[in-house]
Amino acid sequence: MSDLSMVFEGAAGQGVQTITRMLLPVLKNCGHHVFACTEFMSRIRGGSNTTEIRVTEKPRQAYVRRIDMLFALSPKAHEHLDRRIDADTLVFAESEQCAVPAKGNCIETPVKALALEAGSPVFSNTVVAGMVLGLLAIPPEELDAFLHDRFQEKGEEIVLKNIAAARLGFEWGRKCPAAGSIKLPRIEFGGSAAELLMDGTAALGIGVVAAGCNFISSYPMSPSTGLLTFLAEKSDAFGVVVDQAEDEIAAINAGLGASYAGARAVVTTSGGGFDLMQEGVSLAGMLELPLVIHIGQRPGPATGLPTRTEQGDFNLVLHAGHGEFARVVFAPGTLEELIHLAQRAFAVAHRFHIPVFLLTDQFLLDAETSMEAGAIHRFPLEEAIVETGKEYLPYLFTEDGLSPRGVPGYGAGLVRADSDEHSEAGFITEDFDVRRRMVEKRLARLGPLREQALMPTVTGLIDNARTLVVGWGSNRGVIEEALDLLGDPRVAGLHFSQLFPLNPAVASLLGERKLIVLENNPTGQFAGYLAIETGKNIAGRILKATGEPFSVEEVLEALRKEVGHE
Amino acid sequence: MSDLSMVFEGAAGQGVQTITRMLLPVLKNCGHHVFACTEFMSRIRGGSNTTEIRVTEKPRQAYVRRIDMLFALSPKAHEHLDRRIDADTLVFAESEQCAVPAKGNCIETPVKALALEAGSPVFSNTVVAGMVLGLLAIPPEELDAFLHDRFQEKGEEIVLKNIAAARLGFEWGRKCPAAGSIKLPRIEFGGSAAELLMDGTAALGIGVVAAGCNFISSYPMSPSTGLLTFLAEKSDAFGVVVDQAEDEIAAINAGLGASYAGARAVVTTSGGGFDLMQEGVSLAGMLELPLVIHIGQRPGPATGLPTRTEQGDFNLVLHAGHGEFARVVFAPGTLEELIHLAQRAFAVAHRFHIPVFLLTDQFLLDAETSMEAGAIHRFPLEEAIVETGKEYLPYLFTEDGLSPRGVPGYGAGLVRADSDEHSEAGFITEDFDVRRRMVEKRLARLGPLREQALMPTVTGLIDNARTLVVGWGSNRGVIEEALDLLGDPRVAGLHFSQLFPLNPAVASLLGERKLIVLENNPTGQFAGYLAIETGKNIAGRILKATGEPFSVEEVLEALRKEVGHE
Amino acid sequence: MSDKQTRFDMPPHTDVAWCPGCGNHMLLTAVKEALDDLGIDPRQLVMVSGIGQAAKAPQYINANMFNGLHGRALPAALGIRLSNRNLVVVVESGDGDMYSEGGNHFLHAIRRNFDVTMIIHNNMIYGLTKGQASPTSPIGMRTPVQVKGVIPEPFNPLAVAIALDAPFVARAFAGDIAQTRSVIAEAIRFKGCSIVDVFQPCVIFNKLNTYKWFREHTCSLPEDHNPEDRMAAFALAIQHEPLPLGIFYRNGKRALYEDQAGITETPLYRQPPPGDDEFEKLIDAYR
Amino acid sequence: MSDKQTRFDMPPHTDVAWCPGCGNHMLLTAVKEALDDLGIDPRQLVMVSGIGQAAKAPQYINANMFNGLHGRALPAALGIRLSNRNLVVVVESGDGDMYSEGGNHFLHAIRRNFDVTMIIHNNMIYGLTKGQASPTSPIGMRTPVQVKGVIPEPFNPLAVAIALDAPFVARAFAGDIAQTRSVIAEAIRFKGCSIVDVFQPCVIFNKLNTYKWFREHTCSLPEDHNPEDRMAAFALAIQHEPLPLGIFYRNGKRALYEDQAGITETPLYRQPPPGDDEFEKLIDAYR
Ligand SMILES: Cc1ncc(C[n+]2csc(CCOP(=O)(O)OP(=O)(O)O)c2C)c(N)n1
Ligand SMILES: Cc1ncc(C[n+]2csc(CCOP(=O)(O)OP(=O)(O)O)c2C)c(N)n1
Ligand code: SF4
Ligand code: SF4
Ligand SMILES: [Mg+2]
Ligand SMILES: [Mg+2]
Repeated sequence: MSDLSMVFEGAAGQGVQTITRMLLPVLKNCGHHVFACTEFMSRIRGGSNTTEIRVTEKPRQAYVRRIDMLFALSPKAHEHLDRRIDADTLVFAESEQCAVPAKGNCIETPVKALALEAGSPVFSNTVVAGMVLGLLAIPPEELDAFLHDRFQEKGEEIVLKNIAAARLGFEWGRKCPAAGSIKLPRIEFGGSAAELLMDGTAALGIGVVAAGCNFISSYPMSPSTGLLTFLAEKSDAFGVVVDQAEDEIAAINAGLGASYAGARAVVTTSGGGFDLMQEGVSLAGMLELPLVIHIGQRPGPATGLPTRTEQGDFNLVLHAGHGEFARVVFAPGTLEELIHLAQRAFAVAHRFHIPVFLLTDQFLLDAETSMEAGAIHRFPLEEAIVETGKEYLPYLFTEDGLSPRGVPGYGAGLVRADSDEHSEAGFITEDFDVRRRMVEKRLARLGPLREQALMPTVTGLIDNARTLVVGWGSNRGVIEEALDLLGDPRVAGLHFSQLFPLNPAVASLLGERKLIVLENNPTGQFAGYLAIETGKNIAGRILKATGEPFSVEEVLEALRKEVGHE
Repeated sequence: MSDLSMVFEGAAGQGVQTITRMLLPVLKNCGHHVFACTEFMSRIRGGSNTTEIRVTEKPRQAYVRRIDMLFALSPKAHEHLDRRIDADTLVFAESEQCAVPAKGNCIETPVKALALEAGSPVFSNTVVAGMVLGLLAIPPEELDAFLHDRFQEKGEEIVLKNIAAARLGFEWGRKCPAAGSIKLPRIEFGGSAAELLMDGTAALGIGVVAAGCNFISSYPMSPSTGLLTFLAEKSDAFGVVVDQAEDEIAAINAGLGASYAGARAVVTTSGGGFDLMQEGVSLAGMLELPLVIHIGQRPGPATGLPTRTEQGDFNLVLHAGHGEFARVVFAPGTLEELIHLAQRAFAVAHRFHIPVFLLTDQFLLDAETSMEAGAIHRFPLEEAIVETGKEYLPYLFTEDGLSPRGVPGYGAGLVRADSDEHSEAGFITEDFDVRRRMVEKRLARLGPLREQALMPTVTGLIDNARTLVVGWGSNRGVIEEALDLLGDPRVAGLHFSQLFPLNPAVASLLGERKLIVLENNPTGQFAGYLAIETGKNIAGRILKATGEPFSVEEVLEALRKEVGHE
Repeated sequence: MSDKQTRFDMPPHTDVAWCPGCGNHMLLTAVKEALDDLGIDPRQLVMVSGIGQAAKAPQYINANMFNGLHGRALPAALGIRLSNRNLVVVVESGDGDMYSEGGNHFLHAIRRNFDVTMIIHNNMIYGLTKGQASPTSPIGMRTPVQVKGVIPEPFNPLAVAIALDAPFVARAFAGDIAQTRSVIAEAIRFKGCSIVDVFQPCVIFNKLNTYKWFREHTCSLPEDHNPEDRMAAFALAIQHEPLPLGIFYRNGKRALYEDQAGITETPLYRQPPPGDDEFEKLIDAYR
Repeated sequence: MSDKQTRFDMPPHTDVAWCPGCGNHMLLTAVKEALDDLGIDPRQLVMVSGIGQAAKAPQYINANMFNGLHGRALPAALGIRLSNRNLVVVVESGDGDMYSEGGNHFLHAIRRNFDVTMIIHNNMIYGLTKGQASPTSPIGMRTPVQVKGVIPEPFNPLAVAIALDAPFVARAFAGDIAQTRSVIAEAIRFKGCSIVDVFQPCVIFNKLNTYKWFREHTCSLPEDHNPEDRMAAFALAIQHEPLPLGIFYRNGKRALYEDQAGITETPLYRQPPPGDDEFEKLIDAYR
């Protein structure tokens, strides 16, 4: 087996995430590539949530529909996962806890009994983790350190009981007749590729901290709150000012006030909260203030499906805020890209004095993956603040439209920022000529922004390809894997992690190839934009809007259809 | 002379609008076509504002840069109007009040002296109106009725003094040596074309009232406040509930609450206020509630130029609100279209249960024009509310995606509206399949909306034309007039008053002609959209972003350049 | 939880997404019973809410529902009432929803004094988004965002409402269903803007303000409290320890917005559009 | 208007867009003189405002300026203060700006208690948009939108501020430059969130609340008023006739947000980014 998919199902509050939290480091430390993704309901208790863990031969960052091993821990498991269970799925479930699914290869699994044997039903998750280790023939000692760390607060007794629970699970797993049929993938040479393990939110947070971010004001909103929490946790260590705003309008205006005063500011939100920030985006454009805006996308309209995933906010950010001014939109596709593009977002925002968007989504933010430490880079910070002179003009006309950036209290000058159309000094004006020049000033930077725009990443051999599968944001992993499985040299992939502006070289890269755009929204927003910008025809769109991520299987199937492999 | 252009300049608060208010009905009643437009600063007193009155042989709805007669009443006139004064301009000014412009044909004009002669400087505006009548050889009695109506509140004495002031002005004008050089345009046969006289805001208001609108909640914002004021004034006569909201967010949510309860609701705002409404737009999409949203455009970003004009909000409304759902965007080009499209906006919103946008701008809303009463139509109202049965499902799946619309309190059923993804009954759901179908339901109506979309209006003979000048919204008048003056049969005009969705027949109407798009924004927003939707290439863009309307002269010049007449 | 059946009950087996033990369950019971006590017809009732755990309440009540945007229940309620004043409009939402995202509407709804009852599930926490501070969270409370503890002064909805001369201001504790039910019934009966802030334990995220804590830190209003005495009401509203429960303030003198604004009994959906003659008259003004 | 020269004066011939006779001119004088009295360095002062006639005030003061969005002065001021606590931050804006569009921020700025002075030009009208009702317009006032007269209860900023335990709450009348200047100086000197609501006649759109009206309907606070007495302050704040002027309430006990949030003296623009070693440590946690 080159690819093992395990799914852990449970009600909200049952803590099945602890199982994955136990298993992922163990698997990673054994030298495996691991990837996990999560889907959950908008409730705190009850319902049916799952986490999928993939152990793979090659690094993968995608969701598969197929389940090799399912631990079904809630009564709703069957109903929720029916579509994903097939005859090959090993279903571990306890008939007492959970209606055993009709399909699949069911194995009666005494989770509760063993937990009780260890002392209490609260040990259930640890029992399951032990079972998995037993089934996969991984030494149970690998778990001990984790159990120590996690439970030491609660006292030595609890730690020991957890260790005992894990051992009970392990023994059961080891002896389970199914054990023989589950094989872990081969470990890559050296077995140390996977040094780091983190989730998308942490990757984003690391990038933001690396960028020297020192201010966040935001209002909680799934799935974007993680960045606020991350920075709050790191606030002392990294000197980040953290303010929970009363609403999103306050958040972005506080961010802009901070930016005006010289902070490196970020705000985080999701589509609905971002709607409320749009006037602030327009203000950033007018005042020429750097600001990084993170949008964790989720399915709309309105409240929609608050805990699920979609890529529906591209058009929204592209045109957010009334009036015209320059902006940049990034959409990282992997956790590495999250770290890198968060840094780039700050660099671009501060070099060009503009709002810069980071588009992620629930799938990417909650995805957990192992990665090479060497693949993570820190980019040097550019400092762009000048000491003002007595005659400082915050909106000085210059050739490239960028005026030296002063901040209040630093230098002999005064810094005036005015949301009305303004003179070079920052005062309100109604002079038509100044107006015209200011409009041009605010747009002129799109020239260099285009030239410096990131090119898309190619998967496969583009020179031979007659078809290009185009994706953006969180779909990088699923496209790469599907193309790998498709193994058709006539088809290559192209992943955009910068969506706006596009590099002028993109058009020639696309050439005359057939373009298939894949995105997780109902109309193909980026496809439409790519067509205008490059003048190319989009031959096909692979779209989705159910709230679920694309699975490798469905993409493969869709590609087969598109390229006629059926 | 087939076209006379008079400009009245004065400081804010000086009341020069009274002059146009006196003259326009007089001119109209003489059988002339009149058009007036206004530009003013964002202040209540001081500065330099102007109104232009055009008396034209043919009906015209456009601004001309040329000034035949200028009454310069404030000290800032020269500075403000320098660009528009040429050797042919007759400048009427009083050296005591106003620095006499260097250029132009200056005529010392004793406004203050005559006003004092009539009793007080407050009669200045009446004196000027009288002067104009004298210069144009229109009997001064034509003014008397107006002066009666306007001043009767203040007593008979004031009325008589105003009449006297008008006579003094008239006498001066009649005797003025310049009088001979000013000729009024020929009056069309019958002389009664111009039955009505109103401004854009009134036209919009009339359309909204005609549409059966009975609810408005809005927050003041130039240039959109006029609709709120219009409906407030008519609230008793037409049973319109009027609520001044605490902010724009409240306004749109109140509008949606009202719509849910069965009202025919409108909200009015401008770009910045609309930014704040976007989450509400998304809610309208999700709840499938009809709502008409009027946006009086003004130059952004941020506060921008609050009292000036621009067409910068097309992209904004096209993508407003997170998530995807159907919408319609209208942009009336004349006062007649304002009346008709306001009605159509309500009809479409209520037929399809969607938000519908009416895009206007300061230029159009403040423009005043004479028009034929016969050209104004009232469209019948469709009623779409059903009495609910016991098993009423507000989001019932149907073939065309439209569910019968019930309202609370009417029928045996319950009406549940949920901003979360919901079941047919309106309850929160996370069922992926229901989600998919609901997304499709909300978008399906775009099919019929496209089929029913208004086709653009053609100016000239399109069959012979090799070039098409495309415009939208308030630029209809200026394009029509410029094409008329250009008089080139190879060039025709196309005016879109429905911007989204486009009728599928538009592409073939465009054919292979060279397309020049004219719009008052810095990047050509509609041009970009037209290109994607029709797959056509846009050969040229005539753009502007100074805060001023396009003038006939500059459009003519630009067209000459584009079609090689230079 | 009481087992009384009400006409506002949902079918059995309705999936309620709240956690077991949450104060919301009791508050829901109190609301349904209060509505039942008043003999309201479910078809004439609109339950309006924003987004949050509390805001799900209308999903579990057999009535019309407008479950709108986070923080925006009140403007929607206003639009509904002004369009049809025969409807009973009850807003039920959370402390974050009503006092943070919706703070501005809270002020201006009270200023208007239209007939609405606000029931605020005050659990002093953001439940649905997993435990950040709400405007009513106590100073010092630690959360994943407030890592050093909450800093701002808790929002005092009663004091602010009394400062705005809200005509009906009350507080209840969800743990006491009977009293909550009677306060809510009074509030709904009251013609005008009535506010009932209800202490509601969140058993998952708020480990400070538990059932026990509320029992220990609340008391009844003094027996002799005169709810028409605004100063006394204010003094009790700013009292910290213990926190009184009951009807703090009543002002029967404020005019009803609907009456002042000339809202008639005819719902807007029944209002005939202007006739052609009326339309002609409108146009005539521009001749 | 006084002719005192201050270091906050703009060059002569600066075009001031306010109407002749407007109360804004006097208030501007009072503000500049108060700033001058305090010996503040214009380069260390940021004047923050929203949009409106009042909100133009910073355009006429020789200092740094953040003239942001309508209603959003306070969050911007917060961002500025938290990024550089050496700056003196003064918010100057209108009654519509601060109490209507910005009402939510008014509540939550007070809750935080960061060091900011709010000067609200309360002309009881929307000036810049030509005369619609503001939240403080008196009941019954007719405007082009409020054709039947204003219905809602006027917003009482002082009572609400005191209900929120705002630590410095005052009212002044622009017609009295000397007193306004001294109250504003006190407010700026106060470390924390201070609110000065200033009655400001709009000579164009508000024909009710004229200079004369304000003179006839205001009085000084009672000599013996103790501003630390919250109940007394509240009683005076809800007093209608006459309307007292002066410092209603002071609460020196509230902690400063900046201190609680650990904001250091080093402005954020000077703060070095994390070193490579710190960055390594951050990553290490994920090994
Ligand atoms: C505009 C917007 N911002 C943020 C959110 C995310 N959100 C949903 S509920 C909620 C807060 C819930 O707190 P509360 O109102 O106290 O309700 P509770 O869950 O505690 O009952 C937030 C911030 C949202 N849905 N919409
Ligand atoms: C989001 C937004 N909504 C509305 C406006 C329009 N607007 C500008 S100033 C103003 C009100 C001004 O009133 P106030 O704050 O009292 O100031 P004043 O002019 O009376 O001094 C309004 C509604 C705006 N600029 N932005
Ligand atoms: S999270 Fe808290 S408020 Fe929400 S349902 Fe659970 S206990 Fe109740
Ligand atoms: S409109 Fe009123 S507030 Fe504005 S400047 Fe004129 S007098 Fe002052
Ligand atoms: Mg809460
Ligand atoms: Mg005001």
